[in-house]
Amino acid sequence: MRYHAAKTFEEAASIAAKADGVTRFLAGGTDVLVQLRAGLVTPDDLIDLKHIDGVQDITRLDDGGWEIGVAVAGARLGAHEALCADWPGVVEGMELVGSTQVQGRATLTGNLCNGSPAADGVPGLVAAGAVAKIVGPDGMREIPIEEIPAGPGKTTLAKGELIAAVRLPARGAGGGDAYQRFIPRTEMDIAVAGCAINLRVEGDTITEARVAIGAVAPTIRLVPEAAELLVGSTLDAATADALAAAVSAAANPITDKRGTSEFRTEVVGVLARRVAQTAYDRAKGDRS
Amino acid sequence: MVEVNLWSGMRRFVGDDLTVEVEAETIGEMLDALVAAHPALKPVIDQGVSVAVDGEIHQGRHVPIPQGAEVFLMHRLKGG
Amino acid sequence: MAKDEFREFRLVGTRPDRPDGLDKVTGRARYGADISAPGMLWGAVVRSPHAHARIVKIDTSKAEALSGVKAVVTRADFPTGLTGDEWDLQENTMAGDKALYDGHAVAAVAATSKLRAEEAARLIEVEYEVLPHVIDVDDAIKPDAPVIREGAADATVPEGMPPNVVRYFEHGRGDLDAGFAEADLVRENTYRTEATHQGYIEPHACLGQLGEDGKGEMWVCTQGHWFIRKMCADVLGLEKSQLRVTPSEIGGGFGGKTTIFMEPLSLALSRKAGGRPVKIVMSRSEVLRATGPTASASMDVKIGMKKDGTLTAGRAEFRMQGGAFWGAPVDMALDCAFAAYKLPAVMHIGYDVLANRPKAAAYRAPGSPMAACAVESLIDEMCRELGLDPMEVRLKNAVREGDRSSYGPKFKSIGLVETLEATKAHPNFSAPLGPNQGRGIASGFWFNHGGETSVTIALSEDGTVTVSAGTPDIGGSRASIALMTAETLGIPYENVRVNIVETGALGVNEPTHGSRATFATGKAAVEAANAAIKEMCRRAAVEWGIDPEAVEWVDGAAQPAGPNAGKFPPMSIAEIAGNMGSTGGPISGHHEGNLGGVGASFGCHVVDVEVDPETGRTTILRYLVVQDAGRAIHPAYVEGQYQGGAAQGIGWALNEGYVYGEDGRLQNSVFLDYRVPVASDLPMIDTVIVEVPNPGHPFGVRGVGETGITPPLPAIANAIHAATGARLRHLPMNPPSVLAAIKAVKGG
Amino acid sequence: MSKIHVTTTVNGDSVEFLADPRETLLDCLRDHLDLTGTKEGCGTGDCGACSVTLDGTLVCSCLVLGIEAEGREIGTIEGLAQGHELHPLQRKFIEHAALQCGFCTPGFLVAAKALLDKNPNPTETEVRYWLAGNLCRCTGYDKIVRAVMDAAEEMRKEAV
Repeated sequence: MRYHAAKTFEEAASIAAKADGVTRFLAGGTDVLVQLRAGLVTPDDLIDLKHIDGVQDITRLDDGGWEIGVAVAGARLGAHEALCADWPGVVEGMELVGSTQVQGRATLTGNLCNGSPAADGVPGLVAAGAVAKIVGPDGMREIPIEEIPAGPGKTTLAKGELIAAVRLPARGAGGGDAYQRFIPRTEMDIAVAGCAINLRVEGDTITEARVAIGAVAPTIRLVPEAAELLVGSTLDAATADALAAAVSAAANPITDKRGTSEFRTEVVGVLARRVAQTAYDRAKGDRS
Repeated sequence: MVEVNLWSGMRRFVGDDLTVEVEAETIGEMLDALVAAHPALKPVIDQGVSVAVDGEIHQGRHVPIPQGAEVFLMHRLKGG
Repeated sequence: MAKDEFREFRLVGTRPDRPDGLDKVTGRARYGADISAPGMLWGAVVRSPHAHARIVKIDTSKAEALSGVKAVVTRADFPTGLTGDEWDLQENTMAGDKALYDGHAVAAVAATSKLRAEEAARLIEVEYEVLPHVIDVDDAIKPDAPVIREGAADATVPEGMPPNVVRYFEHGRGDLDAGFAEADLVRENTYRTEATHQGYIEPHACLGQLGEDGKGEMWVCTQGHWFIRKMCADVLGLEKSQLRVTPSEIGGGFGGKTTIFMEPLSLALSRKAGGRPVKIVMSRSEVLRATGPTASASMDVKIGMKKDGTLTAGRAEFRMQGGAFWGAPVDMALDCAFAAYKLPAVMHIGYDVLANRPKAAAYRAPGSPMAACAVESLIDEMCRELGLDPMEVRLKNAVREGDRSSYGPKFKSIGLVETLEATKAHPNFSAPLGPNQGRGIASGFWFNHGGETSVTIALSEDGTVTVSAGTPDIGGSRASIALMTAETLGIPYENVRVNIVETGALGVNEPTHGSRATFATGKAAVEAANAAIKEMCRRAAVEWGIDPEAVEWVDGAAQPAGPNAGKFPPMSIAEIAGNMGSTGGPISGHHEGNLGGVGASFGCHVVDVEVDPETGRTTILRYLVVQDAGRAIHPAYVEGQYQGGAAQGIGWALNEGYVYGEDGRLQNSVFLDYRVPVASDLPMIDTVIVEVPNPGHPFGVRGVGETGITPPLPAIANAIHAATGARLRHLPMNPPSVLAAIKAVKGG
Repeated sequence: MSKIHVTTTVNGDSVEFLADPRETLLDCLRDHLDLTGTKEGCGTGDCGACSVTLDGTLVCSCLVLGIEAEGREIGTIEGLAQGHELHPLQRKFIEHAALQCGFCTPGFLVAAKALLDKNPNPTETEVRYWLAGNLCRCTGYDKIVRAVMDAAEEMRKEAV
């Protein structure tokens, strides 16, 4: 295994593009090291991104949005009051990844690039309409987060491409987001089902909504038909039930050691109802 | 004489009567006498048994059996 | 019964700091993996990826060619001709003709670094012929199941039983038919529990060294180093006394560290590597795949009950698999099943069944939790059906001293009724409950064990004392042994140091198992202290020129027994010790034996749960453990045993369990998916120590370590039923199972 | 695979070691620096026995490469006591019998200290969730949580 401490994204991309064996990028390392130790993946080239300028930064953009560096650990997201105020759902999703110790290392981008359908950090980004800033041999591009996962353990990134940062849009008035997952214990489990909802209200009425679900399909995905049910409503009981049904209908989970298909399908609907309420309350000004 | 209470799975080695009388003053003598009277019991006893004498469970052969004591043969106990 | 009633003791019942506390909070304590030796090599083990496969060929040439590799061993390096348990241990240590479970060791390698050893292990090529496998106990007991080993049944198994049945149990008494006929309600149900792992946080680790001359040493984390010595010597054909085994501090065991796994491999590798020491540390995945889980069980229970709650008859038929070797704790499960109840008629039938899983090791009260899960659930179900209070039914049928036990003999002094009464009196028993909340209670039982024990105490020149004990300290037993020794000698607790010594320093000691360390080692330490007191009195008598019988030991000093014995000031232990060189030499006391006098321990747990009706997730709101300790020597560590046992039982009830794929491979061999309770899963665990002294121990001790894991399984099932109306009869009661059961009740 | 020279600071002392790039910080602490107080219970970041601080942040040392320690500051259990003066958490763990086998104890202490550094007055729930990544199989957590709460209270009083 060759270890590279890249100084720029271009250098990292160049090393990756030229490598002919197994390549891994090291940000938080909480997935890479587990795979390395278990003998599942021993990279030929391991490219450490933490020595690149700005990768630890959380930056407010001119348009009011946010840029989150590739090596920002979950604990730092949670400690950033302004970001938490704008995007509590994004932050709470990332904070559910692993233990306090893991929060000291794990990153949003790593959570995304690991390609797990159950990644807790990702549904919130998808619901928020976040984009990934990608550096590759052909320069830089931006694509929506939901276009990155390609299936369990896979992404759409090409050889030599890597994510330099994640960008969140400006929160704007009347916005609220939330994420919840279901796990059998209270902590330390991989999500059995997850749901993030981001919405905007005018008065009591929802005017915009995005619904993302996790752990119930090969990738984390948007459920636009569920979001449409929310728009125009005041999240009355009938709408919440219809939302739950639509989300369950969009789920296409497997049965595995973590849960049955039937259970996941049902519970993701339950979560959608609960998450919508939290997002709605937050949008109306209750920041809890 | 000691009256020994066997477990019912031993019926096929000793017949229907699950209480067997043997001449013995210790657990070891009792086990030896049992095997002498019913040789088919030997492999079962060799695998290890615990013996309750008046409610107290013993593993050792040296333990004396008082006159009139209540004696039960049990599967050997083991803990975690 | 409150512990404060026993104030006649100076030290017993107090809570001093444990002697090993400082080492353990500073990181200095040395566990299995913490020792290295000059010239040390690292070992790694190659394990079968198949549940059942014939080993066609093992090619070690590439590994041997790797620089830094010093030894490779396979089964061909072990002696042949072993039989019985010794063959089983050898076969489990290293597969012979067949790999019998996913994770079964097939080869091992030693090299100059950990990474090099792991590389070499990956270079060993094993050719397998995959065979049909069987995992579930109810499948394994079928007549046409894949046969794991011909001729493995022992003498208890009648002709014509299915091929994987290796032991058969049948015992009972009374007229069962008449008992059921007399009942107003007879119910029979089937209950299933999944295999769980002891889950000690310290993975198995050892450092072994063995020369061509057959002399060897080992440093190892174990509950019993004499067991390790005997088993390693048996498996490798060594003379036992030539192997010196030193126990490290042990990072949890719960029964799982009472046997060998990779320890003989380190010795075999060392011998082949010219006697260089070899360290092997298991990964968590190896621990879960290849070391002792407990058995899985499928259990039919039938009970007869009168309208007033009187039990008339009970029948239990248990099937358990304990892996590819005999040893599922069916026998003990059966003995424990109805132990808390007076029953005029009872019958127990059991089958120990082979399956393609790792060899079961003991796990805290082996068999009792499964049995309780079945019996205590059914009792609760029947109480509900008859509209009876489950606590009153337990009290009505509770066994007392002199009652005949379900397993045969009459009970000596026991504290079940006192335990149930103390439970009723606790505020948790009557705390108000909200919506979706429910309360469950259940009893539990464990026999406890005395066993082979050898202890020496020795005086130092300053009158302080060392105790040499042979039972590794898992949960604070050095503190309790020091308390009992100091109490007996009449000296301060701090003046006693308890050392857990290596195999050469004492006669054979059984492991710390069967809840016996404080009971048996404590009892032997008291006897050893009494022997030393006798010698000290003799020395004083010689000094004073009086009859040794006229000297008594009071408050840490010899003194004349009454005015007729002579007038001498008391001679303190420090004075006697200071002069011992000139009064006859060293003073020590020794006691050894196969110790009896054990007292069984009953417990009762009360749990309040809240179940999320939409997701099936169970939250433990309150938890109470009440248990008879006989006498609590160090109450804080007694409480610790209660709380730890309850937590393990809660894990077993809710989320732990081995998950196998269709391919027979273990799917959850990491802590991420083998879900032991975490801190946020549990509330504070309330405890009440009931003290009904055991007359078989000088201070009245009953073993307390094991009973606590028994009641949680049924108590939580009973609580979930109370909260939801749904009865879970299969563990684990994880959210998918609970939600499905809730929906079934609702007819959805 | 050639080793890499690493210079780092452990418990305030500057140290150097040679690490294979595949070795974790946990391996390096235990096998190269003889700091065996930090334990390996799982190797996958699920048990917390290997907890250390890295530039003040609580991490699992099994999820950090040894070579990542270059130029960083590491805190381990061996640095918790100041000479003979135990940290209040260490004293309270002994006093409350918050350990049985003691194997998870170093990880709990390092993690609990990181909590109290950040939040001197945690609720029971906060303590339980902060420590959810530290597995204990012996105690049922009761006495551990009590010890942490009691140490926090004592430290608050001392700070006044």
